[in-house]
Amino acid sequence: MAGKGGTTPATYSPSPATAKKKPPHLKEDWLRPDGRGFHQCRPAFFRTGAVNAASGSAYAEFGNTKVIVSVFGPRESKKAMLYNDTGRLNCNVSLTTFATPVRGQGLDHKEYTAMLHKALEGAIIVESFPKTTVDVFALVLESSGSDLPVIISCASLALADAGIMMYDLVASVSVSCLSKNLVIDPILEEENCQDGSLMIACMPSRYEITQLTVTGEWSTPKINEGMQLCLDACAKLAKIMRLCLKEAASDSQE
Amino acid sequence: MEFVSPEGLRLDGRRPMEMRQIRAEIGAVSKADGSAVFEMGNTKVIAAVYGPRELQNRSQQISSQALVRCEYSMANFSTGDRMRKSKGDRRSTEISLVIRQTMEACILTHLMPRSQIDIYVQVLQADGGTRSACINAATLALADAGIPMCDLVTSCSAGYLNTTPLLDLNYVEDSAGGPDVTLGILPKLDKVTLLQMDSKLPIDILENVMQLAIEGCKAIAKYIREVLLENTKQLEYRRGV
Amino acid sequence: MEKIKKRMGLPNASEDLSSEMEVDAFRRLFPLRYFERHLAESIRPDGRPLMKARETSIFLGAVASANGSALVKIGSTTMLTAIKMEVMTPSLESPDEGCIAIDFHMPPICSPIVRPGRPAEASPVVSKQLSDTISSSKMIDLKELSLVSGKAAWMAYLDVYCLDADGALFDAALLSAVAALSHLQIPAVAMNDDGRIIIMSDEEGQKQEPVNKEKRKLTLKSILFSLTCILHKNYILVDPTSEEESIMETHVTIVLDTSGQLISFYKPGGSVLAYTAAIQDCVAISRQRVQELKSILENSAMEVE
Amino acid sequence: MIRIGSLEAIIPWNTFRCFFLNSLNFPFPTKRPCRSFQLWSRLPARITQSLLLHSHLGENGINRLRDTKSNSILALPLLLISLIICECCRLTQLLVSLSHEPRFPSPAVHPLSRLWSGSLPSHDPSLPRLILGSKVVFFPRLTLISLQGMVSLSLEEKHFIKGGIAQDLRCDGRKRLTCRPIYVETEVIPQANGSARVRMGATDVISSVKAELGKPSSSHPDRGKVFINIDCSSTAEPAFEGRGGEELSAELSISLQRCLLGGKSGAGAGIDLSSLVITEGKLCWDLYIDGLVVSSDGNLLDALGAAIKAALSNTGIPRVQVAAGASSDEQPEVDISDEEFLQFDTSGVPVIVTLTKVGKHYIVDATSEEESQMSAAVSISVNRQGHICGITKRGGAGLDPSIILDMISVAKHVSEQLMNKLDSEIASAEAEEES
Amino acid sequence: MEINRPDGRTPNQLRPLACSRSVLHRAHGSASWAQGETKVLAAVYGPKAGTKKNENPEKASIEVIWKPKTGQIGKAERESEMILKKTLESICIRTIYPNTTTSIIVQVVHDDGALLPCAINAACAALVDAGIPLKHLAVAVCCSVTDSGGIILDPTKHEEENMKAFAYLVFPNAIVTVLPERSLQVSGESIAHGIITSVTQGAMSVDDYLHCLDRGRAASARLSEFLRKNIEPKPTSEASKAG
Repeated sequence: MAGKGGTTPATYSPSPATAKKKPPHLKEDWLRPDGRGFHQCRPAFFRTGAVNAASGSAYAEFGNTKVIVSVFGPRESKKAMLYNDTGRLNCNVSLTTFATPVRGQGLDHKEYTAMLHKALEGAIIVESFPKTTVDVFALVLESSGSDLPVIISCASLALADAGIMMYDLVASVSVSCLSKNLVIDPILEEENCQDGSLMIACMPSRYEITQLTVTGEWSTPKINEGMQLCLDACAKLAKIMRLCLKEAASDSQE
Repeated sequence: MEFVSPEGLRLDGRRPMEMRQIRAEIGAVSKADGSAVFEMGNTKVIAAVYGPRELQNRSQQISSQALVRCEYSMANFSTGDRMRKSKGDRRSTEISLVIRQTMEACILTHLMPRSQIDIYVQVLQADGGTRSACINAATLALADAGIPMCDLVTSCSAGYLNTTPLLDLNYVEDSAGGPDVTLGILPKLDKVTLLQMDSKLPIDILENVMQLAIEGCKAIAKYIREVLLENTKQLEYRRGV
Repeated sequence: MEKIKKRMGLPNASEDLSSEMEVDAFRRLFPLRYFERHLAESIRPDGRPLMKARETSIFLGAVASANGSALVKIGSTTMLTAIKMEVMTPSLESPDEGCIAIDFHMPPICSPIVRPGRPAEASPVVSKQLSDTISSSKMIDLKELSLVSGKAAWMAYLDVYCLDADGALFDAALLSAVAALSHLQIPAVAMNDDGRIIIMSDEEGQKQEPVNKEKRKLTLKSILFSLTCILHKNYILVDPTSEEESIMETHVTIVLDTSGQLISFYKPGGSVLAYTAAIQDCVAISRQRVQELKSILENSAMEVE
Repeated sequence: MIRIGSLEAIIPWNTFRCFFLNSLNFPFPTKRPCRSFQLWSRLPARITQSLLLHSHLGENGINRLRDTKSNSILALPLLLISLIICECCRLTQLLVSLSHEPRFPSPAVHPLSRLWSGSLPSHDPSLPRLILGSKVVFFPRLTLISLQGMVSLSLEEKHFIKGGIAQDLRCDGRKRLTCRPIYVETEVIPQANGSARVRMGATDVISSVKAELGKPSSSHPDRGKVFINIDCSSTAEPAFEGRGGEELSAELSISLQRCLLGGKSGAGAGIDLSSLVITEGKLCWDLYIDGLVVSSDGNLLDALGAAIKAALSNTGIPRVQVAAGASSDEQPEVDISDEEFLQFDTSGVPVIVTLTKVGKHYIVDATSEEESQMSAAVSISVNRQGHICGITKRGGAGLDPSIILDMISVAKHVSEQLMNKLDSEIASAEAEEES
Repeated sequence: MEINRPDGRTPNQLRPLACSRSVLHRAHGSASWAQGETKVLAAVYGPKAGTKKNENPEKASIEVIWKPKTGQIGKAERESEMILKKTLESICIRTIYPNTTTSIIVQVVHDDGALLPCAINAACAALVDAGIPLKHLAVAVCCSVTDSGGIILDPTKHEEENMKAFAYLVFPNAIVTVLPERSLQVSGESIAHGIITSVTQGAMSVDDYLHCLDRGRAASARLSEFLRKNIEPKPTSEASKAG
């Protein structure tokens, strides 16, 4: 710590003077803050090979949500384990201190870590790297809604970049329920006032869901609608991811 | 503060030499090799014993005897004020050590070399005397697991407040800051295996207080024996013997 | 600078291809000798001359939500710095000074040797070096961070994240920290009735007078730039990669400011001793590098505008 | 060689095993004691030995192995171990003499073969024994936690579990969609505002609710706060020792938060958060819901969900009088009543149904053995209106979307039964407490 | 240029030095070193078998543990550990005992300026006491630059805080080196003129720094003399232990 030594004083980040407005979606004809349609995703940008030191890496940018994922391995397991003829997947998600609107501590995000692991483990062919570990480390540079789906998609791309055998790419999309409307790929503002959320991670080519979480109260038809919306978006997202991989491959050939 | 009324009654209505009601139950955790619940008044603990079994960590192996391990943890809701405690704070490490050493002294560890015995104690409610309750629960759980022991260790605490020796302190009496003697004995062998005291106490009074605690331990030993016998009878009955 | 050799061509491409595997094996088995063979030819394995730093780029404003930010790449070493301004009550000893908290992070993504849960050995060291260098150079006047004397002052949290670690971490970290400081935009704020500082929004800007009308940008008295060199035998290698750093262990880091003052001459041990001649050479190379970095920083600032 | 101490020094299987294997320095064939012996671990040594040798090496032991293929599945490892023991302690003689003692009912019909053929007598399936005539026969239950914290079963046992599920007859005699009986006890922690203990088979969890006065968050001044925190006691499984249980605890806490607390806006929460507010923006109740897993045998999430529901319906929150006239920026003075308590409306609290997919089928209320064989599990929380309040998926395997929709409809159906059963249990527990 | 120092020293004067060896009985080697009020205790354990994961197993590795006088170990301590480790590694003959680790524990007893140089001197003396094979000794000195451009040696904490800049310099001391004579001269400079470690803080001109080097070199000769006198083998029994 520079400046004056001793204890760091308690700080706060100054908030805007304007009073809280009512959540906009309660109005009849509200528009999304960034002007998208309800069923329109943010433009997705992917790039592989963001980190040279890693075996494989990818950078993803969805609006202001920015994520880097590095994959290391397959390499020797850190923990001394019993003999296992399958490999081990080790995940970690952390946030930068400036990722969130309120300055955080930059700690590991246990929940995301667990969810990322569950979303990926079904897609990776762990038999292809016996006795070793593949480490998937994600860093959220900026968080602005739908973080977890972006991390999952980006991680599967990084795994592909590292040449880890997978059944399929994992694409992930979430929808938020705002009163009566379903809104796909919500941004932070929308997530903060959502009534419910549904997140799907799936392998589009195999048409299999690897991870699914739902919060809030949903009726069955609504769940159907939400799932269909996500699955369609996942399929589109996977196409973009595939394209990114193809480009990277053709670049390296040249 | 007055802990003993002029009529000779304590805050919870007990007499100075009276113990709180004790209750024990064997087999609370069906998956463990041995387990028991022990209650002393409002203090309630569960103990589970796993083993003797293969060592988890080969480097800890002792070739001449069994390795005894103990972990003490408190549930978040066990105390009056809800507190979020991480496992392995100093107090629980110390109590774990005390329980481990006390139990190790009575287990015939040399009969089970190269193996390990785990004792886990979980405090569900704490109202003074958790140490004693944990040791008593662990004894029962070890017996339930069928671990050979030279005797049943029992433990009880006693204190000295308002110039009166008091048996089995509850939380209010315990936190009064007076002397608190926790004693563990092997009742049949008549040996002391654990003696802890905080605060200060004249040496001649210590003898009185200790004697009181010994009486308490013996009473608990009697009860534990009954519980075990009853349990064995039940098992034999179920076997149809 | 007689020692600065002219840039040589890439290693002879017509070399026998059948020995390619052997070269790779040689590199892994005898890394030091492999490097020395290159050094004798005044070239480094990545094709650079000894005195040439890697390509450097600065991108300002990489983090939209921060008050100031910069992304710096030196070769593949990548650093991301963001500054977030928060309000604090200044200490009694210095009622009209703000504070800067500098931290350097190495998240597990940056290098295979960093594992989650335990910080890399280098990160507290670089962190300390950064804050020492920036605070001792008096580059920033902490008084500029004061808002209301004794009541409120800025606390600038400057966090440097290493996204890709490939040597010369301190150089890249310092460059990104300095770039972020030059990019810093302090929001206009006012004090409300409760004594809390609030951000002025554009619509109601007239209602209250901002307490920091003039102080919207930090004046950097001098700008710091650094250069890390490796001393090996009589060679001086500029801007090492992580492979070079791990093989040759005598590192010298020189920090100079734009006025030519020496801010830091940092040589933590190492088997090669630094003699006056070598010191003077290193300082001279650093001077050149400072000019180079200065123009890169100016260009990137122009791009933003 | 065998030292049988006083009655306290009972020597059961585990200890017994250690003696012999150590005296011989013999590597034990499996990493864990075979489950059937576990049964007798509560018996005095004399009986243990006789039973052990008798039931598996007696008249039918070897025959069975030869006769029916199905039985050999379990008999083989047992036989092997028994033989090793006989070998090492030279109890062959004892074996012969004991095998003629008519202590054990004729094992002509081994309970297992009954199970296999699907003609299990109807009884409480959670109990580990069968009653045949006047004698008690132990049911070879599939217990045993492996030492590494994961159930490691032999290949045969895995087939047995999977085969049972495929044939709609699970190891403990249940059908695929039958839950274990659920026992609810309330008011177990007197210091808490509300508490409950729920047992389902060998799964045993305690939940407590404590209310503390707090300040509402600035983003939602009209709501109280609820914190859910689960702890896995190391008594439940040695693997939870130290920080070993943290991962599972965190996972359970998050899943429960997701299932019970609804979306970020507070819609769909099982607990009416606005009822916790005392003074808007100033004072509210913070509910701390703590769960403790005392003993674990699968399906922890459902059990914890039920325990929290029971604890909430048992919760009384003191009525609070706010002193009038407190100025706007100070904390208002409060008077907490000792007598008057507010009860919660818990009808909106959902129940959680976890459907565990083993092989091609999915089951409810899986035991830990069954969970070890799962490919994926979906926990669905359903409220009384039949609305979904949260879904969490565990396990790596991908599921077809149509299967998930199917699971949701099954979960709705099961949850109705579970909800009713739970309500009646809670009612009877509370009645018992009052009487 | 005359500079008045609060304690009446001349600019080139060091504070009184004190060094004692084998102060700890259980350690393999130990020393305490004091410069005026600043005092550091160093203990050496090892070499013991094995190196840490990230160390080169083909060389002996050195581990430094810095114990501050009060408070917790933070970034400053980590940095000191790293500088000390690298400095000591460069004076040890690390090829003699490959795949071993020597631990040096440095306990700060009192900090009154020039702490790091004092710690380096103490650690060096402790290494000699433990009989760890060294290429040469290292002596550390602190030079401070005053606002007027003058240079003072071995500042106290009070002086350190008021100075424009200061440099910690570590020089080799190889008078009785086993190396052949000609290697003592490197490109016309005596080996004792090369710096092992340099840590500076505050802005100064390059010339100031070079002046610091000169003054530091001169002072290092005095320090070396003192160090040598103190670590010279005492009676033979002591020598056999150290050797």
